[in-house]
Amino acid sequence: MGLIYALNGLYFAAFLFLTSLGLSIILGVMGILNLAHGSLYAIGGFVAAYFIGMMTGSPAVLMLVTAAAAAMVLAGAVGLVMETTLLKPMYKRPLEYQLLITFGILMLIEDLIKLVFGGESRYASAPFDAMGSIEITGHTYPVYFLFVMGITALAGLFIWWLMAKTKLGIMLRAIEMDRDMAQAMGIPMRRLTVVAFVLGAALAGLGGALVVPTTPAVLGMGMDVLIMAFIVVVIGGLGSLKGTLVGSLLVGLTRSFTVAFYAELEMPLLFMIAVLILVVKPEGLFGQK
Amino acid sequence: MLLKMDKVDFFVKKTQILRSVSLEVTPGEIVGLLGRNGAGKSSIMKSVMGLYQPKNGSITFLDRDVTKDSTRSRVLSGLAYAPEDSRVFPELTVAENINLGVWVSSDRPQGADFHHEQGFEIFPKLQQLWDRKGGTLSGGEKKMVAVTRALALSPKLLLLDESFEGLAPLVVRHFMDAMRRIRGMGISIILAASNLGNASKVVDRAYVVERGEILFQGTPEQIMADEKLTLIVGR
Amino acid sequence: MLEVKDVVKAFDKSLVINGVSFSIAENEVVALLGPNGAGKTTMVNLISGHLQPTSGKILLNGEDITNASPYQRIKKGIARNFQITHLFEDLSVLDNVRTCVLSNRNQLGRFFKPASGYKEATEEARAILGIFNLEQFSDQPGSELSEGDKKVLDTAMTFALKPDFLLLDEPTSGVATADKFKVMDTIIDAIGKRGTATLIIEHDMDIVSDYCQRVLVLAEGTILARGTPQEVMDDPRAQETLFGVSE
Amino acid sequence: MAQKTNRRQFLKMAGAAGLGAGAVSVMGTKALAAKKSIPKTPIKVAAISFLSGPAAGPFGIPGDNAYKMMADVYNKQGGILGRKIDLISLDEAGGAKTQVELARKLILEDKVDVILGYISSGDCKAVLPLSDELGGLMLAYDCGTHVLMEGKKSPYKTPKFQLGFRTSAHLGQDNIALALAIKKYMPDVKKIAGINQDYAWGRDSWHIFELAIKKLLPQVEIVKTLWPKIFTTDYTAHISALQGSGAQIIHSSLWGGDAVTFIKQAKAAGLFKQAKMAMSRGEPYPQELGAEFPEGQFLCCAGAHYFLYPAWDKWPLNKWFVSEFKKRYGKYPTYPSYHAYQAITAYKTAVEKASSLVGGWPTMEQTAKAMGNLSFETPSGYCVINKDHNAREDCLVGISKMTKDYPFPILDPQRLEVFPSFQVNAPAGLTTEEWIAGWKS
Amino acid sequence: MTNYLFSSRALGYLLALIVLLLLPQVLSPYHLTLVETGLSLAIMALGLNLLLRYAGVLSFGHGAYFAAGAYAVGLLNMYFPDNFSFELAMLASLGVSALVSALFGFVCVRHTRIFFSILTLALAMLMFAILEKAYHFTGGSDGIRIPLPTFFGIELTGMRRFQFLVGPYYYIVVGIFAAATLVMLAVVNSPFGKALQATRDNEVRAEMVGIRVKRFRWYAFVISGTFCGLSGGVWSFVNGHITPEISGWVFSGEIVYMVLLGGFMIFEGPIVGAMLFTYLRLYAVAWTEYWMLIVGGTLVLLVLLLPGGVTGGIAGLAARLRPGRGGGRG
Repeated sequence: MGLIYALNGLYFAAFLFLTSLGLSIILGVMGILNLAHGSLYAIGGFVAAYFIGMMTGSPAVLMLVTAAAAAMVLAGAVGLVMETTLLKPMYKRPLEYQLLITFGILMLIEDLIKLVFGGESRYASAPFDAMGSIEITGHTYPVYFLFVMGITALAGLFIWWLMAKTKLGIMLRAIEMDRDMAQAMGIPMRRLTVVAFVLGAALAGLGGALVVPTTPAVLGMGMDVLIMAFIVVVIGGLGSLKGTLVGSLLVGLTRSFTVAFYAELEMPLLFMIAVLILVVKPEGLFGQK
Repeated sequence: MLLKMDKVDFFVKKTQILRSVSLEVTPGEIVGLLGRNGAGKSSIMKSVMGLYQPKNGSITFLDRDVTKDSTRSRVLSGLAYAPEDSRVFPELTVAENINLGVWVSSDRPQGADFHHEQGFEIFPKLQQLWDRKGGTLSGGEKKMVAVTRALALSPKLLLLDESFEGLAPLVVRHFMDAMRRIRGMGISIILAASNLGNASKVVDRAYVVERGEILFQGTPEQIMADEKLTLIVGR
Repeated sequence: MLEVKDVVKAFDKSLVINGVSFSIAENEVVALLGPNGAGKTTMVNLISGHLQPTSGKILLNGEDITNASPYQRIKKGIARNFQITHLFEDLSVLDNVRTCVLSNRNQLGRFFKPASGYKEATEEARAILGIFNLEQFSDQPGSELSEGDKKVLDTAMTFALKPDFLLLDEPTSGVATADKFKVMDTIIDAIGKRGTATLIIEHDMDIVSDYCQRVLVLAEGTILARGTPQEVMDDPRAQETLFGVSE
Repeated sequence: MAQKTNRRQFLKMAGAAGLGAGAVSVMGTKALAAKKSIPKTPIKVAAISFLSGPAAGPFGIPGDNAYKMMADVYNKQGGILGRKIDLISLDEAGGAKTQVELARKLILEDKVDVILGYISSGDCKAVLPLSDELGGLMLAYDCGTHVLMEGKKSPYKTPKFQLGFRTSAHLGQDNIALALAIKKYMPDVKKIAGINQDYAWGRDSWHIFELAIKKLLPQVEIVKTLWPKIFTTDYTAHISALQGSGAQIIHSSLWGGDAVTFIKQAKAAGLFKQAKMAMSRGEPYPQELGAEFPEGQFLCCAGAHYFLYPAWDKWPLNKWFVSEFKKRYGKYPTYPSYHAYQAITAYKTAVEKASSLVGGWPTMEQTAKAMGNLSFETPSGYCVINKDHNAREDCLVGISKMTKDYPFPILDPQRLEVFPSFQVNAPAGLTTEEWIAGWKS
Repeated sequence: MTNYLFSSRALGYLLALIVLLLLPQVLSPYHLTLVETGLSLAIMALGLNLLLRYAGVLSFGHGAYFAAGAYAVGLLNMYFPDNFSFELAMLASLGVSALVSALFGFVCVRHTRIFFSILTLALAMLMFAILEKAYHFTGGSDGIRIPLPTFFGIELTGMRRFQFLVGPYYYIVVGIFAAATLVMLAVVNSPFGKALQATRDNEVRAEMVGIRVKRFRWYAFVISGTFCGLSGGVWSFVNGHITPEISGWVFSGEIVYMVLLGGFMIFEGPIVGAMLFTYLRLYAVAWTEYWMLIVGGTLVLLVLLLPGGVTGGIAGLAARLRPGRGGGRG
């Protein structure tokens, strides 16, 4: 049973990591806490549910790949429009404007989703069902969860590779470390900022796409995820990828074992951890001041 | 004329930092910018780089008015800057720091033409440091990386802010050699320094800056001959 | 008034201040000179309490304040400014000074009566503005003054704390050359009226020789020379440190 | 063609129902009614449901759809006493704060004739007192809290609100009915666990269920109570905890996406190999999940609201309602749609009854009086509004079973348990808790 | 100064107060309740602005203190129904919110910028989690009903709640609002207020002139939180029912929205904002199910086009019409 609890914790951690990664990248590179991040995730969810619904009968992996690609493209596109039109004028503005405009965008996207997809919940569990379950130490475990963990690991590795090894990633990190010097070096700030934002938005979309086979896409689905992602990023450290990973694991495993042994504390404990870390180390476990 | 600054005024909010600053650099020159801390040397350099936007006056580079250009387009047209505090990216390796310059300059129409060997020639020690993280370097090593990183942008004019400060005498000599070698590559230099001492050995000409104004321009010998100026910039 | 006794300050293993002693008497204006990196800023921070000395003592009016916090030192009568002007830019010039006066009177924690209702403090603040020739700007926000006036206001604020000992870090930096004497005249006049002991960090020898009675030359953490401005200017060792080549 | 006949049949039937309701003294008041004139202006009916947020899909929109459908049908039929229904659909958004403000606006400024609304118990509790405060007629249509119309101690004064009603039964009956069904089908059950959302709805549901089951089956041990946060997307941790507890029955009041997500993940983890669900409002989810929905689970219908019950041959109104709804919206109606039907029809019936008594267009108070003791036909049978202004309904518990007729499990027609309303609802004046405590098991 | 009381601002206030007191003669009872809501929320907006405008830190979690005040009233009624008097309720909301904000504030004021905002937001979420989780104690998500209290021993049994709301309570709200506004005006102009602005303008200098920056910011936090608590207490009677949503981050964001809508650079801006927001939000919800497009769109346009808020825009316009004279100072 312990193994299963750990697996559950890992799965939740994977889900959190995937949904908070984009938030973390945007916070790191741009210094903006994007309250509309959850809405981008919701876009991903609705788009993926739509595509999976269209492809009934196709092989599970094909459905998922198409849905995830479509979700990433659309969430990325919305991110692109959002960044270039609404956020661009905000970088030089004080914090309150940055926070409030993303708050406004959050409301706009919520209603736009309703306009486009209607208010009904969208179910897209075909890939989840098709993958079935396997036995792990005598316990049944859904294959899809393992699949999500795998995809998350791949996505994490990809982002690590991108940030550590590629020209693009190294430039993004340079911006994150020292904005002024990056500008003085002639690094194309504008273009890279857009790229980072679109990347973050696409990751949110991917998170939404991978979640709809397990839970229906519903209006307002982004709000709760935003809070969870927010907790992870706060715990891990603003803008730190390593911190996001550690934060996800901490939250995921804590929750899994709390539910198993002292269920009443499930949510309060998470908030308490977050607040405690903020009090002791406000920049988060791996954040830089 | 490589660079021409004409009557540049710069303000932070309502405080005037630069007062009608004019200066010129011709190809192949090493020009000194001498003055105390806070005299306005860094502000002049940042104005040239487009990091500061002057209120009045113009900046011409390679006979083109660049006053309104972005920093990036100035970098691509041949300006590069190594700031006073080096500002080496702490989490990037030396190689990555320098490669940033190569990558940016590869966006120029003529592409990048800097090779790591050129850097090693100027600062042989870089070879040993190549895979170290920027944050782990000593002050002098950081300055080497900062200069090489700027060189990697394949500039025509290099702005070096306080490149000698805080260096041991031996290293200073090394840097002076490096500067002569850089000039040998056909790159002009503006060198900011808080005293004439070391700078006098490499600069062809110098401007004395005080309170955001250019007090004087001339050869190091002329400056040394003027008692009032030596009080400001040392001998 | 202020006495610094054998103060040593080490960061990690490097000694930045290495056994410095001096004292400044009432009504005295002393300049602290030294090349970049000589330890001037460290010295200032040690006196203002932002750093604690590794060893040695600092006395104010005979009282040992070595372990006092910056806040306690302010309350005991040490005031300082910074090389870069630090004003309350959005407050009026009057409020800039009045806040300092009220702070000195321990009236800042009062919530209800408007600051303008504190008549004595307001009159005192106006008087200080008068001394510093700033009264015509009373109602303008601090941000709208010229650089010279900002420097003067900066000093006026320090002055409003009625310090026994005043630390002025480059009171004319950033001021146009043409205005520097005017600014210094105002400041030194005002100080003279109260007779405060003053330490000025300065590099402009014009100012040092015109306004300071004594000079301390700091180099590599020790006092290299001391005396009147003229004596120091004539001291070859001081000359070399201050104007010479560092190689 | 077939649909048309259905509607015609229905219209006849609905007319008959109206007559039946007003039959008390139709003859006597007819002359009076003719004298008083009825205004020709439309009736303003505000329908408030969640149209945004996670409750919109499972409740708000099915409810709102039924409102729209019924307003349309009644209007084609000539409206209520000849007045057309002008339906205003509004979003139950912004929490109790906004809903209080909105209700004030609707009653005082827009002067609507009636408010039909509210899914959230918090909103009902906040808004319903406004009915008497402001003098507006309010029909709570879906919110489940059992304390809405009850006092703190028995006996309490009825009705709590003169102008406030609830036209569907509260969560007490769902959970009591579930307990009764469990007693019937699994009398030897030993271990029961609960998974309910960590807010008032989940807490109240479990509270009543626990009271009832302990009374009915004293040997039962509660082995685990889990309180996941509302709108959780990952139940793996909870499912493992339930598996570890050895529970045979798992009580749950999960709804909407949460219910679907939980069932789906629990099935994949093999939870149903060892335990059965007892879902207090599980009726909509087989349709949402399709063939994936496990068989053999206890599902309660928030009353007797089920698209196959009462059987179509015996109760044509259900057949008509289901077909009409399916035709318009492509889905079978779920219990929120039935609840909406009850609200709008309760209003129509009460107005007609009052009018038949007093003539002309009845005042709000007269309508309320008429509604205070009203029985009317619904697609689910008879709905009775008691003197405590709370509706009483029979309650249906079924067991899911796959058949060849539908692409999702239906409630096994052989094992439909319908508990009459007196068996699952506390009588007016008695709190649900005290009522259960007084059972002789 | 002696002319302080007779300044044009004082005249304006007197005029505004007279208008408020005469409103029941011209406005329908319904609009009166909305004005009442707006006025009670304005107290909170003023409180938030003490931190935003005068201390220079942005709280994205002030719903927590509003909720503290409202729940103090609610719990008082729940556990001491026999002593449920208005004066006790107000004291409770002031006391509890002061206590909570003192506790939370102590942690928050050690930080500035985004860290401050994030910490306040996280603490508001904690408050929300507690209120909802402590179902047995607070009624959880269903909230608590707030009945009519007694007033200094006067029972209101004969009065319908609504009569009371648009009758005597309206004047009570106006009175409390006016008092709160004057107190806040006094605070921002007091030596403390000036010192607070000094810490905002230049923290380093403020320390150098003997201002204890963190302690003063903490005082400001407590004052601000207590204003929110008072606002929550007053509002709880207007609304008649309280739920934990008022401590959530969305409501906290709406408070910031109000302040920016009205304009945070001008002292009276938040009051205007609270009033406008109350109307905007309600009429959007009442007009369309796509109300979020309206409320969110307004916010986006506001941030992009009118960063000074409504009062800032008017002041800017006025300044343009009268060249040579600056706009009002906060």
